[in-house]
Amino acid sequence: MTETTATFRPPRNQWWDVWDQFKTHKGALVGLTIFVIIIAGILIGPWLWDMAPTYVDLRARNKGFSMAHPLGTDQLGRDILARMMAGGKVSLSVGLTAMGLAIFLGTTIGVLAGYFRRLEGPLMRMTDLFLALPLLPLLLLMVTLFREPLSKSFGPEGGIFLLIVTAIGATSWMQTARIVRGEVLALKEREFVLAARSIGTPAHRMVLRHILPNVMSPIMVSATLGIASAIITESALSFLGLGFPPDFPTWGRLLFDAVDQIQLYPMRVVLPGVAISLTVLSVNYIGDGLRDALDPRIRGR
Amino acid sequence: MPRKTVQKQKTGGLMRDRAQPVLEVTNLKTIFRTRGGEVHAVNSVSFDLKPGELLGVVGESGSGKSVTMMSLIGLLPSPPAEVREGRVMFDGLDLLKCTPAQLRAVRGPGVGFIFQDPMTSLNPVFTVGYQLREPLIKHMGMTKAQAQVRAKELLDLVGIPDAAQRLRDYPHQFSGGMRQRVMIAIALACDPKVLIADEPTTALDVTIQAQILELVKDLRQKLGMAIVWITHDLGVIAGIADRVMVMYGGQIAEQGPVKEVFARPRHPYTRALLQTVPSVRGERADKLNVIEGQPPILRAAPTACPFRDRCTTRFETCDRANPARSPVGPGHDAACFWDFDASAPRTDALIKEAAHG
Amino acid sequence: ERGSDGDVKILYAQAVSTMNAYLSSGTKDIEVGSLVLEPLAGFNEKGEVIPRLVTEIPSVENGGISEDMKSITWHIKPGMKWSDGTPFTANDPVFTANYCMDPAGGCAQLARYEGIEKVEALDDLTVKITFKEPKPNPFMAFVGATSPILQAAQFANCTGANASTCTEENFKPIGTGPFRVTEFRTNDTVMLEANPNYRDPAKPAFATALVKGGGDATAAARAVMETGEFDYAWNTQISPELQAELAAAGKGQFVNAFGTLVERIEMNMTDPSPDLPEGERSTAKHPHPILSDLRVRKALSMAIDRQILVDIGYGEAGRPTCNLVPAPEMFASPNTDCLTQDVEGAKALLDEAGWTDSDGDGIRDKDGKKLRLVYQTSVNAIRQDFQSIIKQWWNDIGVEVELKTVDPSVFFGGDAGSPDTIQKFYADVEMYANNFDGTDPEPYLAQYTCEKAPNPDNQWQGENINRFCDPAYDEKVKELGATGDMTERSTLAKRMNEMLTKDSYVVVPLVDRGRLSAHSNSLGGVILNTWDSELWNASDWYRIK
Amino acid sequence: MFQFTLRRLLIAIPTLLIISLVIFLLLEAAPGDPLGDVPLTVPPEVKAKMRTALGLDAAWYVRYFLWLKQMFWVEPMHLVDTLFGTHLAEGMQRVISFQSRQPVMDIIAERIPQTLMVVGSAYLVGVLIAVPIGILSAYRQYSWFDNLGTFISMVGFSVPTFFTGVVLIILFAVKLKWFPSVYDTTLKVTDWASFTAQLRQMVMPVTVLALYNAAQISRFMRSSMLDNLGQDYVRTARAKGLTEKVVVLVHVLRNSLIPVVTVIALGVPQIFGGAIITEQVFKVNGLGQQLILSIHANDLPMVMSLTFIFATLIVLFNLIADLLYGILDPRIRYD
Amino acid sequence: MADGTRAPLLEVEGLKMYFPITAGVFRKKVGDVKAVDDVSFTIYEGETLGLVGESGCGKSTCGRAILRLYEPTAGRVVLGGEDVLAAPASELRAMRPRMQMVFQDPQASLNPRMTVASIIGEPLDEHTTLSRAQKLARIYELMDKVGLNRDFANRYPHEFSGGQRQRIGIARALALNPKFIVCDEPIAALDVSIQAQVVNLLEELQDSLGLTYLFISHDLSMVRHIADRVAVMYLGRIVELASRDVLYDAPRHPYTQALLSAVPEPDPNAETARQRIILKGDVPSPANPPKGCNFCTRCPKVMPVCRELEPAFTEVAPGHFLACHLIQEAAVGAANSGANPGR
Ligand SMILES: Nc1ncnc2c1ncn2[C@@H]1O[C@H](COP(=O)(O)OP(=O)(O)OP(=O)(O)O)[C@@H](O)[C@H]1O
Ligand SMILES: Nc1ncnc2c1ncn2[C@@H]1O[C@H](COP(=O)(O)OP(=O)(O)OP(=O)(O)O)[C@@H](O)[C@H]1O
Ligand SMILES: [Mg+2]
Ligand SMILES: [Mg+2]
Ligand code: NI
Repeated sequence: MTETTATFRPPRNQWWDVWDQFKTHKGALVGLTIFVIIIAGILIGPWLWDMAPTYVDLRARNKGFSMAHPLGTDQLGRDILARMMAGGKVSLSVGLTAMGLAIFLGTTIGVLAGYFRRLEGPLMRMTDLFLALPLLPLLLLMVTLFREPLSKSFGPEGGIFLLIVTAIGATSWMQTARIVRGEVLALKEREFVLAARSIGTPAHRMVLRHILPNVMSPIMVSATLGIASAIITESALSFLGLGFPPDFPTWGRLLFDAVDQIQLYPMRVVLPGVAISLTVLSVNYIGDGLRDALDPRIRGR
Repeated sequence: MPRKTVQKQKTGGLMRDRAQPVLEVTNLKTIFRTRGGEVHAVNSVSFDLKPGELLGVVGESGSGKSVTMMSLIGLLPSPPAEVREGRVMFDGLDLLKCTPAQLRAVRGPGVGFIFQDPMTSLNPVFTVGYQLREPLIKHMGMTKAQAQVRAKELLDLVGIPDAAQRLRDYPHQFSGGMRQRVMIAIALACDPKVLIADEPTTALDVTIQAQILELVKDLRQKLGMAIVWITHDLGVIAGIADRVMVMYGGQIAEQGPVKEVFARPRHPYTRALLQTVPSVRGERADKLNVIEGQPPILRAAPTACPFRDRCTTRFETCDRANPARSPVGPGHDAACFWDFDASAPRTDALIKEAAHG
Repeated sequence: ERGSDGDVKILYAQAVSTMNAYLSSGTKDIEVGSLVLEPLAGFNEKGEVIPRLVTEIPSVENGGISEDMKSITWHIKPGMKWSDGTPFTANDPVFTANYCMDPAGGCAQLARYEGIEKVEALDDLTVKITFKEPKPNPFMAFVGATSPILQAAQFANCTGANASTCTEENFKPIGTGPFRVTEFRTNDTVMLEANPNYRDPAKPAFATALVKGGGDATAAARAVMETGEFDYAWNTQISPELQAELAAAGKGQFVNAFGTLVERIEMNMTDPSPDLPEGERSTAKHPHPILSDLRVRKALSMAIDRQILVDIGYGEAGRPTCNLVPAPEMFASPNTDCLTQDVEGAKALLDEAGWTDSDGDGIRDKDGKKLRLVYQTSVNAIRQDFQSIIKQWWNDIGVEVELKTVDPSVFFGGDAGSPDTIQKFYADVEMYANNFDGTDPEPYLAQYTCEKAPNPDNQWQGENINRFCDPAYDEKVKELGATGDMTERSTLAKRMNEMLTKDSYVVVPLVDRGRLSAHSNSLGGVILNTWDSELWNASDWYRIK
Repeated sequence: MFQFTLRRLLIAIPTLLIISLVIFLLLEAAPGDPLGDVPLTVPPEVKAKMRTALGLDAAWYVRYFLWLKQMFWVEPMHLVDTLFGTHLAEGMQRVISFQSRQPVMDIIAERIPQTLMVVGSAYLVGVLIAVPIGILSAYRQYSWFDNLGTFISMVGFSVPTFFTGVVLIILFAVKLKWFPSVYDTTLKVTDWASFTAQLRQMVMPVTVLALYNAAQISRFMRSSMLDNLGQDYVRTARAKGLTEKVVVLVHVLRNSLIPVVTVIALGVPQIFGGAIITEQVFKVNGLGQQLILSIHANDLPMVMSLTFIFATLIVLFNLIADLLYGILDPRIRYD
Repeated sequence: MADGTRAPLLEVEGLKMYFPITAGVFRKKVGDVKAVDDVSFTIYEGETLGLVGESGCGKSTCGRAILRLYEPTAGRVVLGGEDVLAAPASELRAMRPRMQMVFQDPQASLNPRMTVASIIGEPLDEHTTLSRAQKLARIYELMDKVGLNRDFANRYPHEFSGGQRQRIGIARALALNPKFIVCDEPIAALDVSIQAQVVNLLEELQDSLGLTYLFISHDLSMVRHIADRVAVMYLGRIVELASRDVLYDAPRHPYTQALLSAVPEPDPNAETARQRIILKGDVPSPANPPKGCNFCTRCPKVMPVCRELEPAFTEVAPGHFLACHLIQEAAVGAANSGANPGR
């Protein structure tokens, strides 16, 4: 038998292993680098380039690239660089949180539906219901009911942020729920779940410890796609008056506003478009890497 | 590799002395490229197979039995697998050098393969009949109707009752034993010269296993093909094989006629293996013998004996060189520096070479 | 010659949902309907009433209008025919009036028939309308595209509750206009052909017409100006730069004309604070804590440079204005004092009103309260630009501004349950555009009386959304209602306009918005008319060869 | 299987009733008023009268039951009438749109052709290009083709259709003048010329939508193929001496298509839902555009009926997806 | 062994586990898969009862039903005086530490995303309030006990060989000091040389900790090695139960005889000489077992009575239980007409 006196390490935080594996995934590293650059640009950028994104300068309308305005100005003379940075902050935080919420809801509902037989029928019918609900009236209703109470308790921006995030999250979890449910149904029959049951693990810990970690990979895919749609949906929401105050830039809105003028000022369309695509791509690759890294079977190889 | 005649045996009764081997493998090396580096799964394996012969292959899990056989007809996924060197002569054709089309022509009519796991080796969405007809239509040039007739015959042959009906069923509608028989039928479809059976009965229980063993004996008599039978179960080998090949750590540890090897094992691994198995008959030991330790991790081609860490008769030469196979009896060779008859290191050319090199 | 010029294609960014103006209040429906259905009289591009199916315009002089202003008599041109060949008689207008005034019908143009006691046919060619009270402006019923004449025979079974079940009739009405419908696809396309019985045998020049709906203003303009797929695009309100860009393609041209549509900022005279209990918010109970002060309102107006707004948002299709009633000429006040921006003056005014920046954060305050306003409007690219610019100007004079946008269907929807309607006005200032129908501003100015303020008791349905309340103004409204003399009416109206704008700054007009439409270079005869349907003279359109 | 279908269909009835009630209540509660379009100049009393005429003053449950009756009793009878020339529904009120005062079902029927034509063929094209791309990128995983595929589908997914649509219009309608920018719904295909005209006007909207659909489906296809390429039965197929083409396109594809086909089936209701933005950009005026118009106009009967039909399709296609799974995968049998 | 000195630890009486087969629109129950059908036996403290039989005959189901991982249809299971099947959920959870299970497939029964330490530690998390350090100490202790290097604590299951994985499963089962362990084919998935390691380990642990095993396997030679008494199952029922030596030396049920004869010997000479009883046909479906004796469809010695009457499970010799008409006829003789109607 093996030596028991050999030196040994105490259990090490498994996130180190994850990171070690993650580092070996080239795409993921590139993705992470780009993502970090984007985040840094958004967070640190405004310190270096401290022009207010909402500052209207009517003498400098529709300017091209210049020293004063590296990315030019828009039709009201607002600095596009500053707007891109401010917009990124909003878009990314909305995208990430809304995606987080959608994933949370979808996963919860999917897991409950998959794990508890009795809940499956009602929950899946509810999923159908949400898929069928007309989005626009639902969103408008949400604004009507919650805009004021929320902005009262969290300030106008915080309140609207919450509202947007909930609105997007609450209307985009269905796909995830469906996928997760399918996976859970299969996982439930696996023997290690039975093994945990023989130990007396109660249902909630069973789900947290044994089911959830094993449905990470489809969740990760949904998450990647979720960010993209959340960023786009946010811009759609502002056309319902549900978005942030109208002078508040977001990537989605910058893109939409510029589309009409695409012939005159193509760069104004390209910039936010590229920003969104880059974010989505980098998140996608990070997701790929993370999925591999989180799977100890792949990690060990 | 020494080409010695194998003693004639009663079983099968189709031994052909001095016959040309149908399959001749020389110095086969297969590696896997993985993130953690290369895995040398098969190292310089050489063996041959004569027409009508049943070669048993035993060895611990992971010793490279399946990989060796799959390398022969290029069935390993590549990447990560890579056949580094070696020569596989079949019917005058080097299977490692021929074109994919030539290789495809060999698979099926030349070499039939029964895979380890009958549960997953059949395509779940096609009927058994379809899967049986496929090679018939492709290789035997049959029409669909002809193939259907032949498929029914094949199922009858492997002893599935009500064959005509069952052709329309899907694999999941068969029990494990029946699926394994279907796999055998597929492998036999084109009357292969060589049949490679990779642990065809491991997943089955004894009564079903007994049925299949009977079937194979039967078929061999009827069709006269050469068979490679991979298994862990020494009992099975004892029952059906003419010759046995013991693999360890990607190499052949010992090879020889079944009775010879079982009676006078010349490799410590074979010896240990034979001792671990309890029996349903005879004396019952108080404690089972075990082979202590772990099989080697094949990160590189071994430069020393791969079994040395678990060997009871290890001595310094074992750490220095990897023993080559050398004859220890008629048609019997082993890769070990220890002489069990003398209970001392060998004294012949093999050890001298190693001691110098 | 009729039908010689082939096909004309018209693009409406909003799709047409019915041809019957009485069942829809959408401009697009009314205008496209006007190709088929005609009123007795219409307006020309100058806002003058012109005869269509009648011999002349009634007046007191020619006896068409009674001395007491309680009745008006129309004389139908002899020989008028419906498109199915039957004669047009006085019966038809009478039927039309009854059709709309039927309480179960849900007539969308009921306002045009307000105050009518009865409509009768004196003979086959004479119609007389009697009013309950004297009507200084009797050109409501049967005048303009909003009150066209339906054929009694066709709609006989479509009165009252049946109005909405007559799909075939509503989509393919028989009319007297230059065209008749051949195929109608709801909210999509209307296909028309020349009316064989049109009164002028040489018109219309086009044999067929197609009206397509959908898309947005930019796309519509593009289809005429750049790709040339369409001959005419309705309401192509796009940014001036884009206008220039599209015009450069050389396929068509923009036409514009000014009417009474004014983009304005409305000041809330009551307190919209969410801290107030529901039911008291934005009601007369609580005057606005900041905007109740005239000096603040005036300062806010002074900080705005209207010309810049026009340049950015409308270009040729707009002009700065200080008036609520910018047209017609006789009702437009000469007031221009707001046209020059005066930032310093605005600051001084705020100082004077006691709003000073005591803590140096750039925002004025008074008694510990910040000068902070919520500024709402509907979702619309130009409005959002305006919001941003005006916010900047107001920031410059030390006012903090929070912007808010609302979906137009909610904002203008008037749903008492929603907090975001213009009527509820749960904001400090709001911006939108409004106009009045026809040429008479009386009903429009009459909206600003005290009792018309929306409040919980009238389910927030009033039109005086500023909650402006001045007894002197209410007096003037009464006076105007009783005045028949045109010059007197004009001075009164100008005065009232000034009371709302330059005297009180309750309404802060910004831009007099014209109509902007586009037509291809090969389409001739287009004259844009803001007083009536844009397609008012489609019978005169022709192909330039 | 039949039993299963029947059971699911039976369950679908209460489900749909509940869904319809929820939708109705949602539309009731949502802000907006069918009279929102009425000019601000119209006095409130007049508006009140118009409201009564629309039946809006009745309590919500009365209107809900009225709608139920019209939808499930009158409309089917009307359908029977038009099909067989009977007069069952004579004199009964059908579901009428507030906006156009036309029976809602007639409008929907009028619009289905163009929606199916454009959105449907876009879906078809999307699937047709997604499947081979998915197969190839899985078969050559991590090759340049696979990486390019990933890149394009990710970009395709993250760039909204309002952007791609306008870009196409500028390029192909404005600059090159190859295709019209406005879709003509009245075009009837009678001869070769009108057929090419129909094709030409479909090219751009179909491209935009197909790109978007393909981006998603190809991802599913790829991962499904990857799952199956490593299976043991693939090795068996190769061991039989089958060509790579047969191995991949028959054995692996058939297995990989099972999950993908169900995903595709689940996407079909979206076709009937229309592609709101694309229809708008190209003025296709299909069901999606009608829905958005009706929502903006607060045309409750229209929105209600459209969403309900949509819900029915979703429930139905959920069932179809499950059934397809059972049919394609012999291992799954519904008792 | 069934000597009276040992107290029974586990008593199983009339255990039935039917899986319902439902059909129809309203999912009406139309039948049962009789995976375990009326099984009774006793296990004494410190002994090992082997349970053998072919695949699908209900061995695993039986083991799982005893531990109440399934809710059995009927029967009584008493473990150390406590009724397992009647206990409410909370009590059952409290009972879990006393009865544990080692699973058939060591790969499948370990969560691939948990480290060895957390897998072994899971029962400790659930049932004890040890501190982190204490827990770690206990985990190491267990790893030592089953012969796993402490260094492996951070590894994941896939990084181990089958035998090592099974050791992890055993360590997990031992974590709470159980009295009784169901070993559900713990060696079936392992390679011969490793099988011996695991079996030795189980034996060692039994000696040092006084464990009681229900050892499920279809490997008859291993069962012979480890079990004290052996029960043979066929299609949901126990057909023969006797002490090991009796069963292997003189099997009396035709199925047991066939089973034993089918086991191959690793001795070429003996192998060629051996007489096998080759059974014909496949095992019938447990959803639709044949009438009469379950084995009648494949039995080489089938008699007409077998197709009609179900044989009773009776004690034909001290400690030797059997369900077969052949023997019972001989043993009970003329009394058969009196004995059978009772059943
Ligand atoms: N795809 C692969 N990637 C990496 N290594 C592999 C792969 N397939 C097999 N190996 C390695 O090759 C070696 C030989 O494996 P092989 O499957 O031939 O063993 P075996 O003797 O057939 O064992 P078993 O009895 O378990 O079937 C093992 O060490 C295994 O880990
Ligand atoms: N959850 C279940 N639902 C329905 N039938 C089941 C279920 N679990 C097991 N069965 C059936 O019960 C019978 C007994 O199964 P069990 O797993 O106990 O067999 P076993 O003797 O352990 O076989 P093996 O040796 O292959 O593990 C089988 O026919 C199986 O199909
Ligand atoms: Mg193998
Ligand atoms: Mg089992
Ligand atoms: Ni909107």
